[in-house]
Amino acid sequence: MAQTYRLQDRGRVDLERPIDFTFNGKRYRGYAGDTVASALLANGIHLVGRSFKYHRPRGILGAGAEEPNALLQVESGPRTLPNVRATQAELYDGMAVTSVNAWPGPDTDVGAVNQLFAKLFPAGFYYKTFMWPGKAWPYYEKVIRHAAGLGKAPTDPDPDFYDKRYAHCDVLVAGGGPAGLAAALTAARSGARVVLADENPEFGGSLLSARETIDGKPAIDWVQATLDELRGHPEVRILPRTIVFGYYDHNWIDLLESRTDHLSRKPDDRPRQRMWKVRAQEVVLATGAIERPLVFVDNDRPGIMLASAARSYVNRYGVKPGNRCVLVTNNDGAYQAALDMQDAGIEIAAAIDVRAEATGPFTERAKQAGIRILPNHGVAAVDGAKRVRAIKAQPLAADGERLTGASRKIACDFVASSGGWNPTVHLFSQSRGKLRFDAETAAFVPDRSVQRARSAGCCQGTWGLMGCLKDGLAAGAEAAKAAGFPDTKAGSTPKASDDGFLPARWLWTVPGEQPVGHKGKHFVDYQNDVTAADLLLAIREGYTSIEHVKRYTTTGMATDQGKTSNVNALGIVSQARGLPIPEIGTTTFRPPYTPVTFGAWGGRDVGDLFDAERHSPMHAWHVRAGAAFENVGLWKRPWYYPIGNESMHDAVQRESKATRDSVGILDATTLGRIDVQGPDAVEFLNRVYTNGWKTLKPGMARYGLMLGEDGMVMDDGVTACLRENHYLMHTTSGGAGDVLAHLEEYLQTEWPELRVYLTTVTEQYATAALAGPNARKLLQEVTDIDLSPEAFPFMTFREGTVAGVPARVFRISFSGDLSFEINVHADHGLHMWQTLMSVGEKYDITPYGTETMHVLRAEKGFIIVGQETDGTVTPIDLGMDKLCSSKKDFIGKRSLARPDMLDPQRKQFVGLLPDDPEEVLEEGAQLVEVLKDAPPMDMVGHVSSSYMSPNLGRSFALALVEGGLHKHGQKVFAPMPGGKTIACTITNPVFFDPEGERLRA
Amino acid sequence: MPDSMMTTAASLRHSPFDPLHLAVRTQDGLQGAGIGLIPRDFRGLVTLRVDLDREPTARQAVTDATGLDLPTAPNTAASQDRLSVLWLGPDEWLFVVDDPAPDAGADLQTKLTGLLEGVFAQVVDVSGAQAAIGVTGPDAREVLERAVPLDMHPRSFQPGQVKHTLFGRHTGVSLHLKDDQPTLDLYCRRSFTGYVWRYLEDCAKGAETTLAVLADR
Amino acid sequence: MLLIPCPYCGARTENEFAYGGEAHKVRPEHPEEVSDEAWADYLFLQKNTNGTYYERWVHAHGCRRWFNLVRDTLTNQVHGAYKIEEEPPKVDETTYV
Amino acid sequence: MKARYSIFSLARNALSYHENWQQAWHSPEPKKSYDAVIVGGGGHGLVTAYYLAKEHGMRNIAVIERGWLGGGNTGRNTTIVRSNYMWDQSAALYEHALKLWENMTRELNFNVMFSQRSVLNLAHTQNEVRITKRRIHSNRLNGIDSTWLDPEDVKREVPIIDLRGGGRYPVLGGSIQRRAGTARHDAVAWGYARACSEMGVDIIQQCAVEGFDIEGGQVTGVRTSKGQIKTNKVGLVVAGHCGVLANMAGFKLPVNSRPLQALVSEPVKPIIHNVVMAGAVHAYISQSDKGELVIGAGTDAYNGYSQWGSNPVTEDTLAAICELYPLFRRMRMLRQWGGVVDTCPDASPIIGLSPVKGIYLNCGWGTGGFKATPGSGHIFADTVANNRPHPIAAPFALDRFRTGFLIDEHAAAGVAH
Ligand SMILES: Cc1cc2nc3c(=O)[nH]c(=O)nc-3n(C[C@H](O)[C@H](O)[C@H](O)COP(=O)(O)OP(=O)(O)OC[C@H]3O[C@@H](n4cnc5c(N)ncnc54)[C@H](O)[C@@H]3O)c2cc1C
Ligand SMILES: NC(=O)c1ccc[n+]([C@@H]2O[C@H](COP(=O)([O-])OP(=O)(O)OC[C@H]3O[C@@H](n4cnc5c(N)ncnc54)[C@H](O)[C@@H]3O)[C@@H](O)[C@H]2O)c1
Ligand SMILES: Cc1cc2nc3c(=O)[nH]c(=O)nc-3n(C[C@H](O)[C@H](O)[C@H](O)COP(=O)(O)O)c2cc1C
Ligand SMILES: [Zn+2]
Repeated sequence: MAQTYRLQDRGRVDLERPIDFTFNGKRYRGYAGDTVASALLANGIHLVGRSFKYHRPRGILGAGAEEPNALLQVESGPRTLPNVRATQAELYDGMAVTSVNAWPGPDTDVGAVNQLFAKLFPAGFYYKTFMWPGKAWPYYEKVIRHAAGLGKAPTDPDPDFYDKRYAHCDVLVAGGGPAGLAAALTAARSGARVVLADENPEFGGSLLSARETIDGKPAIDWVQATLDELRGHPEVRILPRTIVFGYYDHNWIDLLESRTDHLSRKPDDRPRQRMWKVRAQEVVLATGAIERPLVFVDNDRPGIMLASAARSYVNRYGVKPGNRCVLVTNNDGAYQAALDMQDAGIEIAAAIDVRAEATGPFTERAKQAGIRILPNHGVAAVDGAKRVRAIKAQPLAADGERLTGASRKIACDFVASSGGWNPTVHLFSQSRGKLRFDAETAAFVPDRSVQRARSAGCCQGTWGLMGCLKDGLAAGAEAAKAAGFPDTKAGSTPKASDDGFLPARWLWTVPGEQPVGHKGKHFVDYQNDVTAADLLLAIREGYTSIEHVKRYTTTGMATDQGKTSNVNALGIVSQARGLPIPEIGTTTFRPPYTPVTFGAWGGRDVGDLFDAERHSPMHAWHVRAGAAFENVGLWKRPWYYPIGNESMHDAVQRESKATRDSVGILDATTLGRIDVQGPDAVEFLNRVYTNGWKTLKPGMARYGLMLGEDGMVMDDGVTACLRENHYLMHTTSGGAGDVLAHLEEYLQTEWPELRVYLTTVTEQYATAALAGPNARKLLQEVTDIDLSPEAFPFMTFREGTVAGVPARVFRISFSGDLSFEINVHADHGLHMWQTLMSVGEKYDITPYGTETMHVLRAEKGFIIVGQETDGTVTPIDLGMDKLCSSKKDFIGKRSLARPDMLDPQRKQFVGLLPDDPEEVLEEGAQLVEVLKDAPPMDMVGHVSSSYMSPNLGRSFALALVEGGLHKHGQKVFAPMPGGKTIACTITNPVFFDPEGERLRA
Repeated sequence: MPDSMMTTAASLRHSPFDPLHLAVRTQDGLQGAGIGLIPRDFRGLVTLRVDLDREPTARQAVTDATGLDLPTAPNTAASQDRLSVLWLGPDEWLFVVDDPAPDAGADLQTKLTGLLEGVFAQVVDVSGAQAAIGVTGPDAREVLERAVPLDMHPRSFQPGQVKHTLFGRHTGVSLHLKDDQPTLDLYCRRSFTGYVWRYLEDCAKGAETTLAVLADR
Repeated sequence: MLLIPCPYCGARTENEFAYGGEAHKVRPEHPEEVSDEAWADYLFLQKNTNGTYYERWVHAHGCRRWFNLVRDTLTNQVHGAYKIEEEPPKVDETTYV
Repeated sequence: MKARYSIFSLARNALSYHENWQQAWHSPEPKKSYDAVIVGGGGHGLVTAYYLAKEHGMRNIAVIERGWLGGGNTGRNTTIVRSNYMWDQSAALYEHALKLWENMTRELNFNVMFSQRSVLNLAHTQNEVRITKRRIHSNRLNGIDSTWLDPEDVKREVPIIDLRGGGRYPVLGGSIQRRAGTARHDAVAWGYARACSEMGVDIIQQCAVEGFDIEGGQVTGVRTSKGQIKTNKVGLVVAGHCGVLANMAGFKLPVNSRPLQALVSEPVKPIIHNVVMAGAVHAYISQSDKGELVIGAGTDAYNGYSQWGSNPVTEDTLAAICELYPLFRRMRMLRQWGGVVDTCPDASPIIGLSPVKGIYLNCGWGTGGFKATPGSGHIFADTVANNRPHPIAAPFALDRFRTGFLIDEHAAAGVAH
């Protein structure tokens, strides 16, 4: 297929490497080095999509990150990408792109009916309507939603993976144009570690689009030579296709490197993108500048583009945007583009120059080149809806606010527009650097850096190439020096031209035939369809702050984040309010500079690696046994062990019964363990637990309750005295980390005088809890410890061997049954477990999971912190006030004396028996004393735990009920959805073996 | 006692790497791989906590027990033969005995405890509580910089240094840089072994390098 | 991502640390003797300064030591870190409206 | 009398090229004295002024805003509105607000786009299941619509969700409140400002309160960047800055100010139709009517007044989004920002009297006060006008931190968005 608009004699695309792609289903051809935009233009295509609100036909405005119009859907299926800027998407073989927001296509778009009603849709119209009839909003909203949005989100899982990494450097250089390259060079020469990143596949920045020389040779030669030298420095990292997107605290900077989007075949082993999280000692910002369009009537017609973009298409891509161009400009610099275009064989039909006098170095050269210039002219009208056909020029009145005199129509097939330049200060602003408004160039430029950063080149308002090079060399040297490297001196600057783009005239809206807002539209923010009239309306209605203007009109809120519209909007607002631009201020620049993939932020912290999974040494055994697992903190714990098709309920009933009838085994490795040592260990325990520890002798263990300073139960567990001044504290599985942190904080900050050390030993041990009447018999077969009740009473521990390995066995019980908790070195855990399983076969040993553990402990009325408690429960509420020593202070004690803690009507811990023994209450069910036909009803408590017990032969529950400690025997009701009510009786929470005979057996 | 249990305790041990079913390459070297990971089964690990200002005799006692002078400069380690001691904090050290014997940790603990009798100190055997992973190869730094926020560059992390840091999103590790190959030992909490290992594998993939599992010793 | 100068280990990234709130709050020596108001003050009330703030941090994934930091809560500028037993460094304090 | 907004007024104005619309609100210079001064021109402050004027006959009042109206958290939140709170006191408060939301557009003649698209709260662990059910039962018995969803029901409501939660955090169920949803946050501020202005309330922007005049424990005026203003009633409604103003008035609050961040994606065609909150992994998502995904994250781990929010928090949240909605991995973040939220130890607000006579407090809304906006202002106006807490406000008095009667919403959820 012919690329009618391809130039053979210029451009950096590789004419030897043709590339086929499709656009809206039709095949086209481009070359390696093309973007989608340049390839489309080479094929004569300008119309690429429709606008957001009015569905106006739209073309290609820019040639880079600033593009607001040409957003396309790339590919379909799992790798589809919405809203891709055609100007940044590198072309690859077989690429399929389609227009967004246009159905069936950009040429004949049904949504274009919106244009008929455009008059009803000024800024903020939706706040004023869709209010009638009262309940109709959901229907309106549905319609509005469908109209909104641009591309389509993928609907399949992403087949790619993403990489994410930290990096450190001495000097980070953002932007690889002349300024950035120069900065990297001097920084690198000092020996500093340099990271140089540019969003483009090639370095050189605007030099790629220019025809300038450096030291008399094509500028690109200098780029090559610089890159060659940089590559020779071992400490330099050069990152093409990498956007520097976020500048955060303390010189923390995020980059996104694109690895495969430009490839036709995506390698399996290469990440699609890589996020770099960089801590830079020093930063050089060399991000260049972005041209702004002129705001004239119907300036959004396909074929109207930025002058710099037109120049870029011609010089960099070897593509003519058309054959006959009209330049519309307010500054001298744009003539440079006109000259380059003319040189490429494009006819410059005319230059409409809004300046009263068209002067300046490039203007003069243009005049010499025979370009017809219409000074002091505005744009009366634009012909051609789907592609500009002609432009009507008309002289400006003296005040520049109206047109006057005779108009003339100039035929053309594209328009190059220039409204001046905005330094790309996004990153500088993100770093909270202060901006200053430069009235001469009508641009915000960096003023004061707040972080260790400096700007160089166009992004700080240096416009000439030589100036940019000089800036860069100096900034690189300065940055390296500030990072502690030897002074390399910037050296002499290579020779190059040093022209800016002035003189210019700041005419924020170019008047047309009719007043703004009457006929035709003056677009400011193309992507969000915001016009000059919308801005004026906002101000008229009192939305005068620039932040209100932004939010009321949505200017600057589209995916380009106002890159081309920002200053034009400020100019218009400033004019309308009669205030200078600095008093209007800017809206806030926010990360990211250009949109950044969620997947890259997630990086590898997804799937199995989303959260760490902690495993006990016996984990593989549980997996083999078919256990279902439960998350407890980061641990995976066996929840229950179904046999065959057994349901959870059946498995738990079986496990619970088997344990009480014979013996069960539980993996209790996950309990937190803290080794506590030091002469003040007892004093410390006394302060952190509610109960007293002075009498605990070596070999003995005791249950302790730990509160937060607010008096609420925080954790519980058994602590054993291993030796004098040496204790082993157990915490809950989920609470271990918090408890250690809590204890260390008190030790280090409140009580540094206490001589106590803490070390976590949670994972030093593997633990199995053997529970049930046959626990002793079984264990005795594999241990040399005398397990007889006399030799080894309840709440003590013994050391010896179990299964041939050293072990510490605790006689404690969370099941309420005869129970031993066997601790061995973690390396021996699996062996110990397997031995107990095989020796236990004759006792029908049953492994049980956390659910059965919960049933068994609940039968005994033992609480679980986090289930019976929720951060609002005190020991008094739990009926555990006896555990709160009156003889000493402890953390949380004072809080228990606050007036509301003593209220007898607080929710207190009780047992519940449903009247119907088959009925299992739902955990979380709310309880009432007085039933009503319908809500609202006064609630007196809730069910915290509820089970069917095969051992009690009935259902039972634990609950917290207002004043419950004194309500044993009373009735409460759980009203369920659908009208069912479950009546229950409040009881003592100990249901099983209330005398504790089994556990002491 | 059943016969099967009469074997020595040592053979009844399982390292935290066992469940990972690693295909360990036993021949020498990386053979072109960018990074090698070494499951360092069975080390003797002992934590010591003591305030050297408060307890002036402790330092000598430790040297008597181990032959090593406790490193007091932050982020440093001292090694001799098969014993290393890593600075973990101003009053906290980790001893590493490069000896697979089951009692290596317990023995050192006993020895240290004995010599520190009467001193306010804490000596705890943590051989079961941590896992050690050797990391080596030309891409080791690149890979690790995906897992930890430390600057791994030789200018800021030199052989003989040890740093404790965040690994991935959830756990702490100690990194002991032993030489500038580089070779490092990474210590993580035992229950996180699988997470740390898989994470490193994924980091190698992200770094577009190849990973080999190398045999210890 | 802050760069926090641990007084023991040196400067490390924010995600190695955990926050402990306002510094120099002292737990009453005899809690049972203080009024409900004073206790509530200790437990809950905060200076919550917008500007120079003295606060506690712990190097959770590092040396596990608690220490104090002086930070500007508006700009996140760090003025210095000091050990729990040390005196705060002299800084020009700022507060913002 | 203001012109009413309607499709007809739009059509009429279209004829004159929209050149005749009136100002939505006036921006006068402050007077020397007012009967009451509301500090803070966010939603809560404006609603307070609205009801003071409308229901308590106080017209000589001013709302004083340091920056631009609605530029605080009102203008930077993820706009989730729901009332399914667990404790009775909270349920009463938020349900009172929800009822006012349901009529707000018509009451204000300003479309605030209150979209009752339903809010889901997912449960990812057994403990969350228990807590969620407890909350649902409590909601129901308080007369608030709230239902349990099994995983399949969740999938039906949110077809794009990965119930496996990437394998690590499977969705075990959740609650749904169908009357809950979102609203257009800026419109709330603008709509109330317009209504206030119409009743004669002075709305003063770019005016910071810098101090108080207090005589014998009674406030007599405020000092502002635009001069001194006499008044003996001051309502402090400044969200994250409540601590700063309390310090000016000589007292401390149990509040920590923290940056809370949110972000939006590029706009895409509708793909998620309700609000889905996942407390366990700190990710909240909905899709605005313009098409962008609006995503809320957690607060920073440390105090701060910066309106950005720390980097690891963004990472965690987007990792979680990738887990629950794997097809969003290719979506792109367009903009990220933060607001300064005022977090209370019990995640419940403080509404009522302060230690200084004539100064009234409305703060501590933390990560979840947008939903309360109309209700909060309504009961606060009553409190300010009558110098005693409105019955719904009574449990939320500052004194609860002394007596211990906390209303701990942490018990019900991780975070209370
Ligand atoms: C990212 C984010 C997401 C959130 N998501 C939700 C959500 O989904 N649902 C929900 O219900 N809530 C949410 N919230 C919380 C919610 O936004 C707030 O609780 C609520 O908006 C607070 O409203 P306000 O009117 O009290 O405060 P603001 O809107 O913050 O208003 C306070 C005003 O006081 C002004 N002020 C401060 N100091 C002074 C002074 N000295 N003088 C004069 N004026 C002053 C400020 O400039 C500000 O405009 C979120 C918050 C954030 C930041
Ligand atoms: N005379 C004029 O009117 C005028 C106007 C504009 C440009 N120029 C010329 O343009 C050149 C400017 O040089 P320069 O080096 O300052 O800028 P540049 O535009 O040449 O280079 C900046 C580079 O940074 C990249 N970039 C921007 N933001 C980025 C980010 N966040 N992440 C990664 N990459 C990013 C850009 O894509 C570009 O490649 C000079 O030759 C100058 O004369 C002249
Ligand atoms: C619900 C909601 C939706 C938003 N949608 C967009 C959006 O589509 N585009 C955009 O640029 N910003 C959007 N924003 C962010 C605002 O631009 C802005 O960042 C935010 O209000 C905070 O203000 P600031 O960034 O000026 O500090 C949105 C904000 C909110 C609260
Ligand atoms: Zn440290």
